[in-house]
Amino acid sequence: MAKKSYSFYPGCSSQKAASASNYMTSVDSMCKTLDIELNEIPDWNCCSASIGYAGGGELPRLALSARNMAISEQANPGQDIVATCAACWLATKETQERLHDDSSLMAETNEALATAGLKVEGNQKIRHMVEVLIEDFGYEEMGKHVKKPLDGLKIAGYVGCQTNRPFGIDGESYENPRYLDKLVETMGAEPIENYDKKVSCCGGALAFSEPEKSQALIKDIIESAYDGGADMIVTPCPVCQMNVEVYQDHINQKYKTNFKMPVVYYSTLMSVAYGGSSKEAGLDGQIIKARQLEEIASK
Amino acid sequence: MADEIKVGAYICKGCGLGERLDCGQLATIAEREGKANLVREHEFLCNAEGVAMIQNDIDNEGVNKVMIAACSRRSKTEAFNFENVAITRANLREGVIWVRPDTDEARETTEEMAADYVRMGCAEIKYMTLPHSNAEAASNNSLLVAGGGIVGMTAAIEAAAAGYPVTIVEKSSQLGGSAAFEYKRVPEHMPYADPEDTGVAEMIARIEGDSKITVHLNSTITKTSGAPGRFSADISTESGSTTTENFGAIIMASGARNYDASQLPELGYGKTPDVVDQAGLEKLAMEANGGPIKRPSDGKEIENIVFVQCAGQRSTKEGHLPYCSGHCCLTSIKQAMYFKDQNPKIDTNIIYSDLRTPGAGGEDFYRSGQKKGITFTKGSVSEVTVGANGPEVKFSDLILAQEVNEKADLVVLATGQVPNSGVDIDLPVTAADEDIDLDNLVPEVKVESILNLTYRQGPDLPHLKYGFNDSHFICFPYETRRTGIYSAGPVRRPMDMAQAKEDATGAALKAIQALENARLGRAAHPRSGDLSFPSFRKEGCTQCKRCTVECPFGAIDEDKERYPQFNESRCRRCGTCMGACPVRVISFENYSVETVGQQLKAVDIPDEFDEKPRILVLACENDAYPALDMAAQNGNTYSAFTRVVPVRCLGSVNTIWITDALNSGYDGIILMGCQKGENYQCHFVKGSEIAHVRMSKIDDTLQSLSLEAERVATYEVAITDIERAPQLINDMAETVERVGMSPFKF
Amino acid sequence: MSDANNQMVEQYRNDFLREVEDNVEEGEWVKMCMQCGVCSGSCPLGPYWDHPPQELFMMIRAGKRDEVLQSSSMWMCTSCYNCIVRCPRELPITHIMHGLAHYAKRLGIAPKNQPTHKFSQLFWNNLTRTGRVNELRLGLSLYFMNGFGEGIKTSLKMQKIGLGMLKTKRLTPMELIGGHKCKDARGLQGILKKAEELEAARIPAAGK
Amino acid sequence: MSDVIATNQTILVVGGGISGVTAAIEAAECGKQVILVEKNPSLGGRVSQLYKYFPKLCFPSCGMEINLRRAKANRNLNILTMTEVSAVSGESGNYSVTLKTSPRYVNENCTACGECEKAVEAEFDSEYDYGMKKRKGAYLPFNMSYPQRYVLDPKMIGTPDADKAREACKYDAIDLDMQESETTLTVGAIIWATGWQPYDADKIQPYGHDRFDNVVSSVEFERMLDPFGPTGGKIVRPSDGKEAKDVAFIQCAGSRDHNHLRHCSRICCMATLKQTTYLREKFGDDFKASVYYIDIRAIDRIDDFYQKVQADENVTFVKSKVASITEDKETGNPILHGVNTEGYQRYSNPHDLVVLAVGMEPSVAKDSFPIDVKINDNGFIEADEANGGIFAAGCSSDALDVNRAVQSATASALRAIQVVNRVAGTEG
Repeated sequence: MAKKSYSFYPGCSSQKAASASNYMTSVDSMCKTLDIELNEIPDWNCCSASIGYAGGGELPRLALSARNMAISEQANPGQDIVATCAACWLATKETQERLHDDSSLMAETNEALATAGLKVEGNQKIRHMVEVLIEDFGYEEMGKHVKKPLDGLKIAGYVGCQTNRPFGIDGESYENPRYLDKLVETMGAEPIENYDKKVSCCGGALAFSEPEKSQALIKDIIESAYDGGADMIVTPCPVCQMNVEVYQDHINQKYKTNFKMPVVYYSTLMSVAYGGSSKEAGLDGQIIKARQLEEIASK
Repeated sequence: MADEIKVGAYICKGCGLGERLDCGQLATIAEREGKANLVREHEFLCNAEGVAMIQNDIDNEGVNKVMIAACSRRSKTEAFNFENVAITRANLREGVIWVRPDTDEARETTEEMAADYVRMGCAEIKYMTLPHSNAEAASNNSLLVAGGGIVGMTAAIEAAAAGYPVTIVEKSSQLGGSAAFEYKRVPEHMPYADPEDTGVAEMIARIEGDSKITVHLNSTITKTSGAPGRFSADISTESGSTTTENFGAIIMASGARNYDASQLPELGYGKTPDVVDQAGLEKLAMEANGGPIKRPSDGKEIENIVFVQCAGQRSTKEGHLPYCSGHCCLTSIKQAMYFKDQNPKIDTNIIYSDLRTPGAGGEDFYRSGQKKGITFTKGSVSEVTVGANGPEVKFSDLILAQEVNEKADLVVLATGQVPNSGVDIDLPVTAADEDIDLDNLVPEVKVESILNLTYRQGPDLPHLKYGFNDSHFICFPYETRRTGIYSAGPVRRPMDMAQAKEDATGAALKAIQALENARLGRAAHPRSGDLSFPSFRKEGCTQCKRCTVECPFGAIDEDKERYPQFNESRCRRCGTCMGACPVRVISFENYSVETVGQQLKAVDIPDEFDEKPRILVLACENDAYPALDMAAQNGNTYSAFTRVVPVRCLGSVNTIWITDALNSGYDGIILMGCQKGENYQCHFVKGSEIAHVRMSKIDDTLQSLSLEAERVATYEVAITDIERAPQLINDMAETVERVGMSPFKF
Repeated sequence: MSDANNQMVEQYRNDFLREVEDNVEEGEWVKMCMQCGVCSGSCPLGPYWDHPPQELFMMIRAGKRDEVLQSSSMWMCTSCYNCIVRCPRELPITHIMHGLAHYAKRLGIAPKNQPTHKFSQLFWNNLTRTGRVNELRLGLSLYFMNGFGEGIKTSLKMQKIGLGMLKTKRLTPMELIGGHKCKDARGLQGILKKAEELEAARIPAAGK
Repeated sequence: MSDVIATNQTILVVGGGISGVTAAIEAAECGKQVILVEKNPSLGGRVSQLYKYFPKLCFPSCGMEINLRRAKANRNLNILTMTEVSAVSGESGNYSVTLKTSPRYVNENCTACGECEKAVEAEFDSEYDYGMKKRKGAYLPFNMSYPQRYVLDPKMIGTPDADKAREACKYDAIDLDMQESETTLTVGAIIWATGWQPYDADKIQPYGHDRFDNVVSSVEFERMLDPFGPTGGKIVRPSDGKEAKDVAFIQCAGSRDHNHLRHCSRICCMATLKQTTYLREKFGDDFKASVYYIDIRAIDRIDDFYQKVQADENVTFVKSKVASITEDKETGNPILHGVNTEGYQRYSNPHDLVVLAVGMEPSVAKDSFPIDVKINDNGFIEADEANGGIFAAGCSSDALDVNRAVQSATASALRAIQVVNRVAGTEG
C-alpha cells in the first residue's frame, strides 16, 4: 500500500511527558509499520475538551477548534485532519458541523480568526485515528502486518463515550460497537464477548472535580472486565485510559477490591503485534504494567 | 326447472377416501337409500376431469341437484361451483376420515359415519331448490344523504363522481355543518405544519355545480319506508311542505354536536365570557380573521391563553363523556397556532393528560406546534376560577409535581362530540319521548328521530355504545343492522375531519353496493350473493310476531292484516325468523326446516343395545364449522357417533329440530354458536344470543320426555377453538356414556 | 433585560423560555422536548441531578428561572452524549447543559462551590494562558481550589498517582516552568477576545 | 395466469392483507372486475398473524373466514398469489401493469391432503412465526391459508427432498419445473394496499432485542399466544421456557423517534393494552404488567378499553421512555433503567420478559415504489390528484388500526370505481 498522509492534531495529552505521551509513542510505531505519515498541524491549540464551558462561551470554544482547522487548511491542504484523542476529534468535528449549520456563527468565527490573520472554511474531513485504520486500511490489511500474534490474551474492548457518541465509527451501533473487538481479534488476541460496560462513561473530566462519583463508574468498568475474564482493557481514548488506569489504588482502598488491570491503547496492541519493542509500544508508560504484552514484545 | 327433480350424487375417492372407506358401498347407499337418480364414483373429483364429468351430467343428463361427497364445503369451493343447480356437500374428508384414527377397530364406525353423511346429503338436496330471482327486486339507483356537513357533502360528491344521483337533506339553512363555523382545519397534507383552509366553500361550489346532486336545505326526513333499491322518503321543509322521493340506499351523516359546556361550571364555563369551548374559539378566530384575537369580556388583545384538554371527557363523572373525542388534541394545537402565527409573543399553554396526535400527520403537526412555541404541560386541571384580571386555571403539573394557579386572558375548554344519532330504539319505546340517559350521556331534552323509519323495530339505526350508531365489527365497520342504511362520520364514532371524509367515502361505496345488490336480489354481507329469501305459509301463520321482533336486521314489518311482511333486500338470510317461528311456516328455498329436519331423519339410528349412540352437532357455518374443519386438518379426532350439520346461524335453529332429534333417538345434542353479549362475534348480531335464550327453555321439553338435561348443550365456540370444539363433542360422548343411551330409539 | 437577574417571572409565561432561546447555546431546542425522560434515565451521574435535563426543560417552560440557573444539575454533565443519541426529538442536550451552565456562570448566579464549576473555569484559564493545557498546573490548581489546607490533603492523596505519572514520564516537573505552549499564544488570545466581544454583543447579560 | 382477462375497466388491487382483500371484495360486490395480487403464498397479511383484535378481543380468522367466503362466491374477483407488480405505466383509466409470479411448485390439483409435508425432511424458519418456529419445506403457510394449497420452499428445489415431495403426491400437483412467469395487463385503476411491516426491533439498540433473549417484539409476543404457534400458546421466556408472569411493555419502540420512525404508529398503545389482557387470560390474578409510555393513545370511543385496563390493579403505568435495558446474568431478567417523569423517580426494574411495542413501517421502501405516487416523509402515500388512478388503501396510506384500514380500503374501492365508471362511460 502506498504511503498515506494526514493532517495530524495530537492534542495536549499526547505531548512529550504528558499524560498520554505513551499513546503517541505507540501510534508512531504503528504508523511506521502501516506507512502512515502524520503531518502535525503547526502550532495547534487546545480544543477545551468539552469542559471549558464555564469560562468559555459557545463562540470562543468554537474559535479554538476553528483556529486549528484554519491552520490545517493552510499547512496541510487536501489532507484529512486526524486526531488520536477522542475529545480533540469530537470538539473539532462538532465545530465543523456547527459552523456549517449556522452561517452567522461561521461569519463571527472568521471575524475572530481574522484578528490573527486566519480564515476557516472547514472542508477538511475530520477523523479519528481508528476511523483511518478501519476505513483506509481495514482489518485484513491491518492483519497482514502482524508478526507476533497476541495469542492467549483476553482483552476487554472499552470504547467509552466520545469516540462512540454522538458521531461514532461508521456502521457501528452506539450501544454495542464491535470495532475494538474485531481489532483485538485481528491482532490475534481474544475479545471479551458482551462486555457490558463497553460504552459506559468513566466520568471524563469530572474524574477531577467529582472523584468519588467518577470512581464509582470506573469501578464498574473494571469489575465487568474482570467478570468477563479479561487480562487487560484496551481503549481508543486518552481520558478513558487515564481514568481507568490511575485510580485503581483509590478504588481498591475505597471498595476493598484488588484491581490491577492494565489499560492499554489499541495502538499499543498493534505496535506489539507488529513486532515493536516494549519501548516502541509505549509499554514503559503503563502505571499498571501490561506484563503479558511485555513478554510478547521481548520475544 | 323445479318440476322434474334429478339428483346427481358424486363420491370422491381422492385424499385417502378410497383407501379408508368403501366408496362402492357409499354409492349404493346414495342410490338405494338416498334415491339419487344418478350416482358416480371418481378417483379425484376436484380435478378438471372430475369437474367436467359433473358439468356434463348437468348439461346432458338433466341433473339439477348435485350432492358431492368429498371434502368440506369450505374446500375446493371454486372447483365445485356449478351454476343453475342446487349443490350440497357431504363432508367425508374433514368430517370423517380426518377426525377418525386409521385403525381396524375404528373402521366400522368410521364407515357408518360416512354412510350417514351420504344419506344426509341426499336428503338435504331433495328439499333444496335453486332460489328464484326476486319479484320485489327494485333498482332505484339514487342515494339519500341525511346531513349536509363535511361527511354528507363528501359522500354526495364521491357517489356522484361514480355516476350515482344523490339527494342531500340538511336541517339547517346552509351546507357545511360545524366545519362552516371553523376558521381553519387541521392540515391534511404534508408537511402537516400549519392550519389550512377548511375547504367547505370549495365543496359547496362543487355540489352546486354538480347536476347529479340535489340539496334540500331547512329540511328533515319525516318518513322513511321500503328497503334497499326501493326506499321511499318524505322530505319536509320547516314551512311544512313535503315531497316524497324514492332512493336505492341511505347514508346517515347527521354528525355530532358540541358537548354542552355549561355542564362544567367547575371549569368556569358560563361564569365568564373569557372561558370558551373550542367552537367558541373558532368564532373568535373567524371574527379576528387573521388579526389579533380579542377577548370577549373587554376586547383586550389576548396575550396568553390556556387550553384545557379532555374537558368533561374520558371521565365517568355524572354528565361527562366517558369517551375521547379523538380530534381535540389536534384541534387545540391548531387553535394555539391561530395565536402563534399571528403573534409569536403570545403565550399558549396546552394542559393535557395524554397528547393524542396519531399517525404520520399527527406527530408532525405536534412537532410543528412545539416549533412555534406552544407549551405543552402534562397536568390535570381541577378548577377554573374568575380572577380580577381574567380566568385563573388551577392545575397540578404532573411533571414538576406542583400545584399551579395560572392566570390567563382566555381559557379554552376542549369539550367533546355528542352524536346526533336519533332515537335509541333499544330503550323502551315509551322512553323515546322522555328524558333518557344513554350510558352516561348528557340527558336529552327531546330525542328527535333522524330517519323516521317506518320499520317495525323503530325509527332509527340501533345504537352501539354511548349513543353512537356504530357496528361492533372490526373487520366490517359498515355493517349496520339496517341493510342499505349506512352511518358515517362522528355519528358513528368520534373522529376528526380527515377521518370523517374517509369514512363518508367508504359509506358511499357501501350504499352503492347495497343498491346494486338490491337490483339483483342479492344478499349483502356476510352471505353476499345469496339469492334466497324467506317466504312464509300465510295460512299457517298465527301472527305471533316473533319473527318481526327477533329479526336482528329489522327486515320484517307487519302488513295491514298483521301478517309478517318480509322486505327481501333488508334481509341478511340468517334464518333467525325461521328459527323463531313456532309453527314453522317460514323457509328459504335453499334452507328450511325441512332441509335440516330431513338430514336428522336420514341418519341411521342403531338399536339401543348396539351401544352406538348418536350425537347431533348443529354448528354455526361461520365459526364453529370452520373450527371443526381445522381441527380435522390438524389431526384432532372426535367421537365416531357425531353427526355435524352446519347452520347459517344458531339463530336459525328451530327447536322442532331438537325435539324431533330427541324423539327419534339421538342421545346427545350440541349447539355451537358464536360469542354473544357486549362483545358479540355473531355475524348476525343477535342470532347466537337468541338461540341461547330459546335453548334455556328446552329443559321443559327434556323433562316432558323424561330425558337428562345434560343431553342438550349450547356453547359459544370461536373459530379458533380448534382443540376445544372436538373436546366439547368428546365430553358429550362421555356424558352419554354416563347417563346411558336414549330410550327413544325405534 | 440588563437586570436579567432580578426579573419577576409569571408562572408558565414564556419569558424565561425566550431568554434561554436568545442567550443559551442551542437554547432554541428546549421547546421541542416531549417529556419522555430518556435523557434523564441515560445520564451516568443521573442520581446526582436535582433536576434531570427533561425536568429542567419543563422548569424553563414553567418560568422557574432562578431554580434552573442556580441549580447544580447541569454541572453534573460528563459529556458522555448518551442523552443526545437517544433523544427522540433530537435535542442536543449535552450542549444545552453546557450552555445553561455557562449562562448561569455569565450571570454570576451559578452555585459558587460547585466543584465542576470551579474546575471548568480553572481548565479554561489554564488553556487560554498558553493555548495548551498544562496538566501539572491544572492538577495542582485543582487540588488547591478549596484552599491551602484542603490542597495539601488532596495532594498527598494524589501523591502516589503523581509519582506513577512521573515515573512513567507521563508528567514532568518542567511543566511548572514554561512547559508546552502555542508559539502564537497572543494571536490565540486575540481571537478569543474578539470572539467574547462578539458573543457579548449578542447576549446582553454577558461580561459578568 | 394467462387466463386472466383484464381491460381498462378492471381494477387491480395490490396486496392481499385485510385492506387489499376488503378493497377487492367491496369493489367486486359492486359488480366490478377485480384482480387481486399478493406476493405471499396466501392471502391474510399481517392480521392473520395476530391472536386477537382490540378492543373486542375477537379473532382475526373469524373475519377472514367471512371474507374468504365472499371471495370464493364472487366471479368478478381474480386472485393471484406469489405475484408482485414489477412495473406500471400509463395513466388513469389506462394503465399497463407488469406482474411477476414466482413459482409455487404446486398446481391447482393440490387437495391440501398434506402427504408432501409428511414426506419431506428439510425445515426452514417459518415466516408466519417471525422465525420463532420451523416449518417443513413443503408447507401450508397457516391453518386458514387461501388458496388452500401447499407451497414448496424454493431453497428445497433441486434437493432430494423436492423429489420426495413430488413422489408423495398422488394428484400430480407438484411441478418442480415451474418457472417465474411475467405477464402484462391493462387495468383502469390501481388500489395500492401493500400494508406495513413491524419496525426492526434490533435497530433499537438500547433495548438489546438482538442481545437479550427475554426482550421480544410485540408481534413476536402475539405469536406466542397462538396454540399452533412457537410456544404452543404459552407466555414463556425464550431464555429458559419459564412462564413470564411479570412482563414489561415498552411503548413507542421505534415510533415517535427521530432515530427510527418519526411518526406515531397509532396501534401500539391499544395493542399493548390488549396484550396485558392476555396475561390475565393466562395467569388469572397471578401476573404483573408494567407499561412504560409517553402518551397512551387509546383514541376515541375505545378509550374505555384503556379505562378498563387502568382499573386492573395488576397493571401499572409509568410515564417514561425507558433509557436502556441490561440483563441480569444470573436470572436472565431484563432490567429496565430510566426515570418516571411524573415527579422524577429513577428506576431499575427487573422483569421476566420485555415486550417492545414496535412501530408500523410501510412495507414498500420510499425509494423502491414501482409506481409514481406522492409519498410523505414517513413513507406513506399521500392522497393527491397527481396520483391519477392509483389509490392507497390501509396502512400504505398511514399508520392505521384494522377498523380504520378497512374504512380506508372501502373508500379506495369507490375511488377506483369512479375511474372505471368514467372509462365505461356508463356512469353507474
